[in-house]
Amino acid sequence: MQIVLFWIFASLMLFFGALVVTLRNPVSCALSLVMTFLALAALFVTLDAFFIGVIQILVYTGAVMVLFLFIIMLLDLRGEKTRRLNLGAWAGGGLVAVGFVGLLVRVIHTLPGFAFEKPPLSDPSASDVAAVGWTLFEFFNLPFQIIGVLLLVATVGVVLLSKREIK
Amino acid sequence: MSPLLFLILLPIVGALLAIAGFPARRVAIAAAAANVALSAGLLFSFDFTASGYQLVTSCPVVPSLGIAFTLGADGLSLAMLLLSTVVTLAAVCVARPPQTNSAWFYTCLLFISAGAIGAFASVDAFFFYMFHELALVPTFLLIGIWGSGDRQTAAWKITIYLAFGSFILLIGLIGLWLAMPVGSRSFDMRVIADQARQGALFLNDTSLVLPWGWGTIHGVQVTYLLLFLGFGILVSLFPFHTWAPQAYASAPAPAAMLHAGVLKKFGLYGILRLITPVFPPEIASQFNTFLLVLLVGNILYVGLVTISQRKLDLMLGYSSVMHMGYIFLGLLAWNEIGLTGASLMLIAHGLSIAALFALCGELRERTGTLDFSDLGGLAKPMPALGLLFGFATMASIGLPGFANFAGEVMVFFGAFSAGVPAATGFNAFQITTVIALWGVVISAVYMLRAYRRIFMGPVPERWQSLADIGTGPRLCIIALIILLLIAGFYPQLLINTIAPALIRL
Amino acid sequence: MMATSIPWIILFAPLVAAGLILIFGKHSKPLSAGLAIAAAGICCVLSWWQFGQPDATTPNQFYWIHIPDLFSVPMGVTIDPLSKLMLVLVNTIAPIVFVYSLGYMAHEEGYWRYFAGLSLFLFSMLGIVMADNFLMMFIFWELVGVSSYILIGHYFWRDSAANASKQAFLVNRIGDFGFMLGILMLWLVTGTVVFNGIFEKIPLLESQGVYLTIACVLVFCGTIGKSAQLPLHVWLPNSMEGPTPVSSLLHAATMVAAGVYMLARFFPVLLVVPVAREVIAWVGGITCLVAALMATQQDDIKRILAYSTISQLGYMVLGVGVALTADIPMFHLYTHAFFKCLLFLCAGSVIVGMHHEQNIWKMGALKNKMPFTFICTIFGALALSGAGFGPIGFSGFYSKDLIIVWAVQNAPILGWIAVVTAGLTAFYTFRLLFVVFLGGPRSDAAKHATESPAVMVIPLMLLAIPAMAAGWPFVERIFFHVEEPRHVPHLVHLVLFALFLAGTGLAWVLYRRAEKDPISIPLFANRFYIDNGYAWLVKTFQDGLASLSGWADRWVVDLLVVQAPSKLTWVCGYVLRFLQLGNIQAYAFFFGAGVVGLLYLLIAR
Amino acid sequence: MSPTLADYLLVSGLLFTIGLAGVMLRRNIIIIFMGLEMMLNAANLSLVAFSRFNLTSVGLPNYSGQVLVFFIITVAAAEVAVGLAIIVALFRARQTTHVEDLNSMKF
Repeated sequence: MQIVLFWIFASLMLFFGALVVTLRNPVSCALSLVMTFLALAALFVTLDAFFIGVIQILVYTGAVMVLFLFIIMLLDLRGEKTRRLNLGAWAGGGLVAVGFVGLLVRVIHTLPGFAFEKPPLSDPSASDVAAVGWTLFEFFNLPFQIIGVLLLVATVGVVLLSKREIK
Repeated sequence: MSPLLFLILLPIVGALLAIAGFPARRVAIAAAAANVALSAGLLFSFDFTASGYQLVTSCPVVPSLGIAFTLGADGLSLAMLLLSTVVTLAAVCVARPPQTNSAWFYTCLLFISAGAIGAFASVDAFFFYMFHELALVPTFLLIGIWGSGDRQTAAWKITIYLAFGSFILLIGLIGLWLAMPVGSRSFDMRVIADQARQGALFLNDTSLVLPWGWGTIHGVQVTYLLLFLGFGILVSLFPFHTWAPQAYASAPAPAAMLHAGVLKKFGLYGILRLITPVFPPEIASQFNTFLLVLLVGNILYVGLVTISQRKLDLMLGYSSVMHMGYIFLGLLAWNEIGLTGASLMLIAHGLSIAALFALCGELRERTGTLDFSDLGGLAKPMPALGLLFGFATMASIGLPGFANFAGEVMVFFGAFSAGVPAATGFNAFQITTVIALWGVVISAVYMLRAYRRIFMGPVPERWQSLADIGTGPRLCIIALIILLLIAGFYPQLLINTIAPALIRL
Repeated sequence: MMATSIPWIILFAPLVAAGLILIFGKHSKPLSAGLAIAAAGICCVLSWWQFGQPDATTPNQFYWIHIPDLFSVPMGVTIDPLSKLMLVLVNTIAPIVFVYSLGYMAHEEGYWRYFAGLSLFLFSMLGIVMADNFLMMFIFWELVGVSSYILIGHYFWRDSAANASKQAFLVNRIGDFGFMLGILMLWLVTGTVVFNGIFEKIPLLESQGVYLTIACVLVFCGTIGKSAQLPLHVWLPNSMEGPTPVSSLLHAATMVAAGVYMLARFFPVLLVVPVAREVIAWVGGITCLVAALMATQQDDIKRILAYSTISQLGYMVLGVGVALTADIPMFHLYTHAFFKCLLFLCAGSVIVGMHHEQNIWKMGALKNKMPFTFICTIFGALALSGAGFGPIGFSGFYSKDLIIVWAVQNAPILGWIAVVTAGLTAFYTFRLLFVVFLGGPRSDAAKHATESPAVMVIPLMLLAIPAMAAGWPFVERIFFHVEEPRHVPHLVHLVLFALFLAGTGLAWVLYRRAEKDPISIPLFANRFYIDNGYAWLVKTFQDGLASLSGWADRWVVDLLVVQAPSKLTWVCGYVLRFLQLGNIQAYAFFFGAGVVGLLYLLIAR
Repeated sequence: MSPTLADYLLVSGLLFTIGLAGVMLRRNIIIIFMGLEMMLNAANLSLVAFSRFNLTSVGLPNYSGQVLVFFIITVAAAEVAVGLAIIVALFRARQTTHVEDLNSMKF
């Protein structure tokens, strides 16, 4: 039963991911990206990572995609007129993508180490939020502080970049 | 505070004083004169019987790598120290203070001298190498700033070339260092020589199978080749000689004197210190024919090139490259006579080429051009310069009575009996000696042609009123020539100092 | 102690004089002349005294280079009949020439340079005479070369003199190249350079067979270079550019004889190598013939004498080749030194008298203007052409005929060549005599020629005596003990005297009153075109090769080793520049392709 | 029957490839940016999958994987912010978001 759910969400995610890349109109791309993120969140849930799933929705779908849409609106982007198809780039890109996928499949199938199902949790009711919080502040305290500084730097950067020169 | 350290510091102190604003020329002369006095004093207080290094002072710098700043002098290095101090004094006296920032001019000269003295006085191979690098930079500055002709290219060329040469040398040194047994690795030449004598070097020798069936090449051969070619480049061995003539032609006289006279001897002294005692003859003999061919190129090919030169300073540059061929022949002979002859020639060639470049500088000062077609009959207006140049020419072509001849004779005798003396057939060494002997004729041809072209013949009217050589430079060159004559009339004096150092090999 | 230090005093006196002249002589003419003559005088007296002493047996030497058992070069003095003879010979002629040059150089410039050069020459010549080993002889060999370079180049502001001195030194150096090679070969086998050491190992040397022959011929190269034998004779006629006393002392009497002296010193080994002596004889024979032929057509008074010197040296070398004892060539060397020096000095006084005119066709009828010179020249001419019959004759007669007789006996072809050359010698000598002294004055300079001052004529007189008497048996017995080969055909003496008369008669007939040279043979006049042959040889081979290698050095070696790597790095930089395409996707593509490639290599291979 | 680790990795790989293709093929800079986000999220997915499938001795998933995802999300957010600010500044300067026009930094 779980396998069916998994494949539903996985195919949803991949379909909308492909849409992001192929659609012309940026707004529809953005919205299909939102759907991808939601499907991904669902996958997180199937992996019992509820906190990450929620954060995914909150941050990515909530903040990042809103920002994208805002920027698309601000820059008033129309759908692109179909430019001449740059065959060389497409061929190169396609080749790399196919190569990558081929390698991926080859690796996953040859290595037996991955083909095992989810081992049952010893205590399914343990809240993963506490565990994540605990790990975060016990082992990753310094990176946590650095991330704080990083966000500050990012905000300062954004303010500087978008400041209009006063002529 | 061993006198050797004092010997090195004197020029550096002199240089700093010159920068600090003291009258540069006087400070430089004082420092150089003090150096000469000190090294002469060392010579007399030195007991020649004891072999090995004397006046040794050492302070470890990087104990783990076995690098220690050890200074010491035996017969050979003392002779080289004397040579460098004397040539420095001559160079500083001969130098006419240039118009632009003359303080820096003397600083560079003194730094070259300090580098050379440091190299000859140091027992530790690392510092031996480092001091040479120290002397490289001022040469670049001297040629680049105060040179003549297209000095920039010449300066760049010599610096990059020598840096490349010393780079190869460094790899060789490291190869040598790695060859020592792990426990007792040190850069100290005495340690290297002792271990070589006990055969403790290259024990865990790595060997590499060369492609295309060239057979296997062992670590010891690679190190030998690296060291020899590294020193060869520093000393303008045949294919790597093109940096020398241009550099000496466009260098100011004192820089050419110091570099050709002293710094070039670093490479040969290095061979005497790091190759002859370390590598067993059977390793060396494998490459003899190859190196002899380079050598013959040096003597015959460069000799012919010298004949074709039309400018005096270029010709002198090429002639100094050619004389290196003889010294290499002496070194490759690998027997007592050849080595003593080679070291004797080191000193003789140093003095004679210094005198020649000094006079060449004086000539360029007066006539502005050194082209053979412009000059002629200068002995009339400048008899003293003519006479001194005559003496120096005769010295450099190896006229008996000068030290060059004594050195050359011993090199020829050493080389002729080197290798397996097949009584009937001629082996490679003997053929090379025949060619080297013909090189003596070639050197006579180009030197005398130059002398005839410049000093003899009718005097063109524009050179009628040239002033003769001043007293300062005249005394220095006379001093150099007197030294050459003393060593020429009685070479046993020099051999007593050098021979014990070589017996140890 | 005094006895052992005398030879050193003889050796070093001229060097000290030269040094002092170099330092002090510049300012005062009499000082430099005085120093030189004093030194020559001391040497003369001491060498005559030394001549009386018994030969020295113990080696009286100090070590020039001494590496204990490997290589030791002593600087020793040998006193034996051979060296005592040369000591006396050199040290009697030198003072005479020194005094003579007082007059000759009176109003010449570079006075101190001249006397310093002469003293240096005397020092190096005595060095060769007294050397007891090859290397010491080689050292003084080159020092003699350099002193002749200085003296020939005395008038250095004249192009011809400058070229002549350069040529002299270089040709000598080529000879020394062979000489040193010979020494090296001998040293390799015997392990020593000292003559006595080599003589002791002669059986060992003999066992080497052809190796020894090559070594001896190479040593003979030294003589060819120094004594101007055939291939390397071009420098001697040109060396007449130097002042005449120099030509007389160096290029007639002593220096050029050094080559023959060396062969005499090396004679014991030569005895053992017949092939080498054959080569020596043939070189000597051909040289004397060719030189004599060339002499017949020269116009410059000094060049005639120069070619005659080459011819006489050819005789001496021939003598070495054919004789069984070293005394026979040395005897001719001894007599030749006197009369050739006399002839040169007479030529010098003629030149001074004629205000530096050297062409004989501008002279004439000088016999009444310069009587003393005329008489001395007659003595010299008679000695040179070997005038004399039966027991009595001039010095040249005894010594030259001795060599001819030995040559006829041991090498008949060469013998008869020598006989013909004797006739030629008489011809060109008397041609010189008649043209210069008899006939009418051919130029106004000849009209007002004046006799040279006493200081020049007295030396001529002094030299005329030995020119006449040196060969007489009772005088010659003091120095030598030579004897004719036992059964020599009387015919030779007769033919020789006949040829002498023929030569003189022919010269008398042709040149008695000739205004210009009746016979002209361009081949001889242009010296068999050897000079221009050598010039061409040098120009094409040496200069051609030199310019080729000069070009090669700039464009091949320099290009290959220096320019090539620098160009290579520049080209690489240029090519890699094109990777910066500027568009992000290209970079992304390269990035992706790189990753996929890497993964492929890591995993899939 | 639940999905195996191989499936999750396959899906994450495919998502990553789509993102990469997007970056390489599309010429609008915003879409490239979106492709970038997808690639990041693909990485998150595989991280969470690994942390879930490799249980620690205690039997619970190894949460350091999830903490890392947490960090990636934060960094991605910062990156999007700065990226879009740049795009806005670029647009104001060049009036285009078309990648091929922005190629002044070239040889």
